Amino acid sequence: MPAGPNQLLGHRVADAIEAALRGAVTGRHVEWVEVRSDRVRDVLHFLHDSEAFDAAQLSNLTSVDRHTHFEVVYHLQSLDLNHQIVVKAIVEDHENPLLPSAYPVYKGALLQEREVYDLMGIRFEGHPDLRRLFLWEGYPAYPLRKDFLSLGQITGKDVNPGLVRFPFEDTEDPDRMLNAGNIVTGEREAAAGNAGQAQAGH
Amino acid sequence: MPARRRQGTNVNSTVEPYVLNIGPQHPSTHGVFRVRVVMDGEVIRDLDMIVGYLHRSMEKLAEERTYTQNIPFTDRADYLAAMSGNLGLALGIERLAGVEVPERASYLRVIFAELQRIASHAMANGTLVSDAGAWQTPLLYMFREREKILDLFEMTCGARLTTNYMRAGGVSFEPPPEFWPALKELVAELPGRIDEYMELLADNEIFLGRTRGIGVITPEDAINGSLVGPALRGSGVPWDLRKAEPYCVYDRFDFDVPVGIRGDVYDRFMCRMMETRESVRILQQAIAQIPAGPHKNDIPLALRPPVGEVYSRVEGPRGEVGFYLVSDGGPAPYRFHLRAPSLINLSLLRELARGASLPDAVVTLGSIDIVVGEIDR
Amino acid sequence: MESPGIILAFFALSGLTATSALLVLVARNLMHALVFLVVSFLGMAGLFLTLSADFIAVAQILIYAGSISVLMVFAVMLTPLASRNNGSTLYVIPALLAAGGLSNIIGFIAIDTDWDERKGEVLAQSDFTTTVAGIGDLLLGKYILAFEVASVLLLFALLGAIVLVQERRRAGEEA
Amino acid sequence: MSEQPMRPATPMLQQIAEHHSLLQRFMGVSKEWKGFVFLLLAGFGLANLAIAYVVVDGRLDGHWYDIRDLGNAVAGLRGWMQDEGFHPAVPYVTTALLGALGILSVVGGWLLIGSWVERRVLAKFQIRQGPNRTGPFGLLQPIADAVKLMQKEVVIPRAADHFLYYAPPVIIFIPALLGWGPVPWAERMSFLDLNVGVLYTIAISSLGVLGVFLAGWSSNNHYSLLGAMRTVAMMVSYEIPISIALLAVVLLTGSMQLSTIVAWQANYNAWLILLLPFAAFTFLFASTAEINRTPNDIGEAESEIVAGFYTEYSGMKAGLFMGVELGNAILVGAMMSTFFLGGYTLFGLETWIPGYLILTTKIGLVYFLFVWLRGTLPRFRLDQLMGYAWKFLIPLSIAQVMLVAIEASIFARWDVPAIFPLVAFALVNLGLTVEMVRRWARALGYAPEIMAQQPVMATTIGGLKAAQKMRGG
Repeated sequence: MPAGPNQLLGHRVADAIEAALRGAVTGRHVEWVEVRSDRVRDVLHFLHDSEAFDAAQLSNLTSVDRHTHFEVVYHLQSLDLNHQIVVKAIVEDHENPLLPSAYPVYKGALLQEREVYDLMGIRFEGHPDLRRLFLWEGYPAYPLRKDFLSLGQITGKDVNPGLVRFPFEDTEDPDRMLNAGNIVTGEREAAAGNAGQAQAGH
Repeated sequence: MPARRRQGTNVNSTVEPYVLNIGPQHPSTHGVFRVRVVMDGEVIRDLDMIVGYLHRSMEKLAEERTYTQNIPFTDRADYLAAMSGNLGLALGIERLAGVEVPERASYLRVIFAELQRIASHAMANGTLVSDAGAWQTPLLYMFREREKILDLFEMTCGARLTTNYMRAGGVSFEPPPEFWPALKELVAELPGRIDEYMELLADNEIFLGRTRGIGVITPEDAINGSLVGPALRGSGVPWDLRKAEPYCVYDRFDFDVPVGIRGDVYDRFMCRMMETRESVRILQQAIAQIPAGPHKNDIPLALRPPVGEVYSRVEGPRGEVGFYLVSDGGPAPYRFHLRAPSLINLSLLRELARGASLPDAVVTLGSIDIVVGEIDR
Repeated sequence: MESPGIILAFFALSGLTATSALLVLVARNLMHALVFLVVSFLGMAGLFLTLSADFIAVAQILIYAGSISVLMVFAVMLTPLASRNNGSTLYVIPALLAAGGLSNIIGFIAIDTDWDERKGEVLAQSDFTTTVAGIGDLLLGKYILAFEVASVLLLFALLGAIVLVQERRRAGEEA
Repeated sequence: MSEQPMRPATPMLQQIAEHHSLLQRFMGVSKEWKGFVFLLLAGFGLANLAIAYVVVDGRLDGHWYDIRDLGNAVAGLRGWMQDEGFHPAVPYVTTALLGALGILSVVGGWLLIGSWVERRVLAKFQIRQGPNRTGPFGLLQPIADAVKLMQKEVVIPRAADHFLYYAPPVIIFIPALLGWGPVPWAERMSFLDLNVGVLYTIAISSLGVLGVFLAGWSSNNHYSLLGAMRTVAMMVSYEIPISIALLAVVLLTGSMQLSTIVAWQANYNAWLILLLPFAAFTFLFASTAEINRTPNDIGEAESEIVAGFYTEYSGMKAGLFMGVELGNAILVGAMMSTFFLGGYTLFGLETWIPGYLILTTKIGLVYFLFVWLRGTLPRFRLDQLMGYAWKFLIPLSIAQVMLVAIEASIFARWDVPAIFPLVAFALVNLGLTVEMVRRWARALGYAPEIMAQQPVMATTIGGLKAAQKMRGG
């Protein structure tokens, strides 16, 4: 399996966390540790303060929408020991995702959590300044969620009908992968219709 | 303060804090970056950054494109260091899909990434000195080298800024024959140029006065605030991914990591300057060592990596450029996340700016070296 | 009598001075009042010029139009917004009293002065090329005591300003 | 791999490689043209010889056609009018109008040439081409710019104070023009040779504050207000060192009249910059602060407050502000030349060359210095500049005035050829200035060896522990 060169084994990290914080770990993997979302701050605290792991820096914080739940992924690293730890918090509540903020442990989470909130709609409890980062307050959706298709579908107005997801997965036209560029079906059909008319005219 | 306003505020207050809107169109915000600042005279009391003017929803768009189609997005994220972004994504795809890279391609990647680092640092330092008030002269001098580097890019891949050069499995083109003499000439003249800039700026009293002791970041704050790159090294933390987890063939080169002493603007500036020297050293070694061979391995156009995820990172000019790719086995990434050093380096901006004067804050922002394309993505 | 040009200049300048002084009183906006005040100062400088008092004229521009106006600008800046309009206040009564008293004094002096035109002629014939040298001689000769007292006063004013500012800062730090 | 001949990578590089200097291009022209240019030069030399003969002969002296000093022409005109029996006001008004016209055209010409010089020279400093498309060498660029600025829409902020918004571009122009009054262009060629010329200069320069402040205030914009406050604070602070520096000049020359100051320098063949180096430096530095030029252009620091006090002005209104800035730089050049560089004189050469040409050259040199500074130096911060004025320039200037007072009294009383005391003063002043500046700077905490500490090179990587180790060791 692909892993980072200096990445710690997930099992080792999971054992240590389980020893210190009973019940926090929900899943183990060779690369990452899955922890309960409500205890993620304790886990981060533990990893940050522990001598053996010394996770001094929050390298990356992002999130993945798994349709039924969210994963919030923390890439921690120790600069002195030169290793990387991946922690995943599983947020089960897909409707109203909420988990404690990492900001009290890592100041570097300030903007990354805002970004996750802005694009994925996951709220972080205890974040000092949780506002949208790129989009404006009042934007009606969270674009990185998998159920986000287009603004038209969300607002109910027919502004941009029918973005086709994965146009290169088109079974009727396998070559589309090479020269795809037109992902709006309406235009494509119109273009096809025009071409047909032009041919008919000739 | 509007002269026509009839209603006054608190009569007893001796100062009237006011809100100054810096950007999105401002000479020193380096793009469409906007800051709302609460000022008390010349001193900043509070700061709120407003970004998103260049938001293109890259991460969402990437979920609808193949892995190879996503490489151009990295050009447009950090448009001053397109090669580094290309490299990070290419390495990520290779690790995710298990693609092998020919040795020559790795050397070419190193050469272009280091050239890009020199170009980007030239831009960063030039704009920093411009922010400090030297009216564009150092910037234009540094553009001289940047132009030559961009000419090399243009020779090789046809584009100067949005290179789209690195691919999974290698690089897209073999450099043309005239590339190598031009590169050698540039590498030969770069140390002299860097000495010239050091002479012009490193001991300049005004520049020292403007940058020494300004925007100090302690190493603790720098690590905790997820700072990377020159911003981290300027604070005295000797951290460089090229040494920490050597990708490509960086473990074959001999180079040092410049580390600042005080963590102020001047240290960050000098770190960039000296990193340029180290890049020249790497380039010299790479040119000497580069083997013959193919420049790329053929890969399927619609690459379908196995289910899994990868976090690949490279040391870009602004620090750790990370790509978090999640594959569901399809031709497009299930999740594509770009860890943007420009954005995350701004985590400490508010703390740095509070209590600083406006000119100091401008110089501090310049020393952090942001690229708005990468912040907003 | 003087040449017609000087008389013309006198009327023009005194008209300018008096009008802008009046406008200072009338203008509702404090900044506008300030601008008129500066114009009035400049008119005064012009009046001094018509009297061949070039040093005084230049000093008027330098001190009043150049520096005092800046001082007032800063004063306006430090005034809270609410009291920044030049409205009518209760100060009008003491101000009227003071103005009346002052105009009485000036009128008294004007009436009491022996307006002998010959003196002017004598003054014009007397050989003085530059007023600055004469003023310098007088200041460092006959009126040395007054000059020294004035400079000591200014020094104390300077020190007093520094002390005031320092105390305020200390109070601010404690608060 | 490298067998192919090297070729420039891009058309731009090709163009640069094929670029030749003016001299190279001249060497390439045909023989006929070279001969023509040679004839022109020879004619110019012969004409000069003829003029020299006439000058040596003394035939010109004081006649109206003696164009070495345009004051002669005006005096001739006035004399003719008086002879013809016009009303006494007529020659007075006519000559005054002529002088005003002269100053206006000189300033206007300087504005056009100056803006071209600034852009072109700055471009050369910055390895660019500069304006090179409009006319030969881009010489018509200033005119094109002016036309463009006049055509542009003047946008007035709705919340601006309209009454005050219109005035500043005009107000600020008045002192910039009035300042030229006492400048002596030649011996008899001075529009307003006041006996309080030095004071007049200072007074007029202090008037510029008002326009700047009104512009900043009336625009109703925080950037404008910040710029105005900065400029006003700086002008008020830097007026003091300027006055003290000029006080040293007045003390030594014993006159406030600009023509007398120039005559004094011509008489002793001693430029005051040699005698009073610190005063000259103070004047130059404080002037850059007064007129908002690099390194002291904090009033319109574009990287901080966009354009300072004239951020909200557009079109020709903004153009007027820029013009005034340029005009002030040239005015400072004239003052600098007059006070410290011998004015219209050049060690006797003014007999041969018209004085106004000498002065123009000197102004050009000082202006070039300004452009040079702009192309080289970063900008100070406001508090640094204020501290520099109050902690550094003013105390040292006062010390220098005391020194000069002693020297002036020695000079007046010591009955030896002037060359001895002057050389002694020059040496003493130079030495004392250098020593004083060095020691005072040290006393104020200037420590270059600590300031320029450079980063260290790390061969291993690490985190906080490594950082602490490096910092400790």
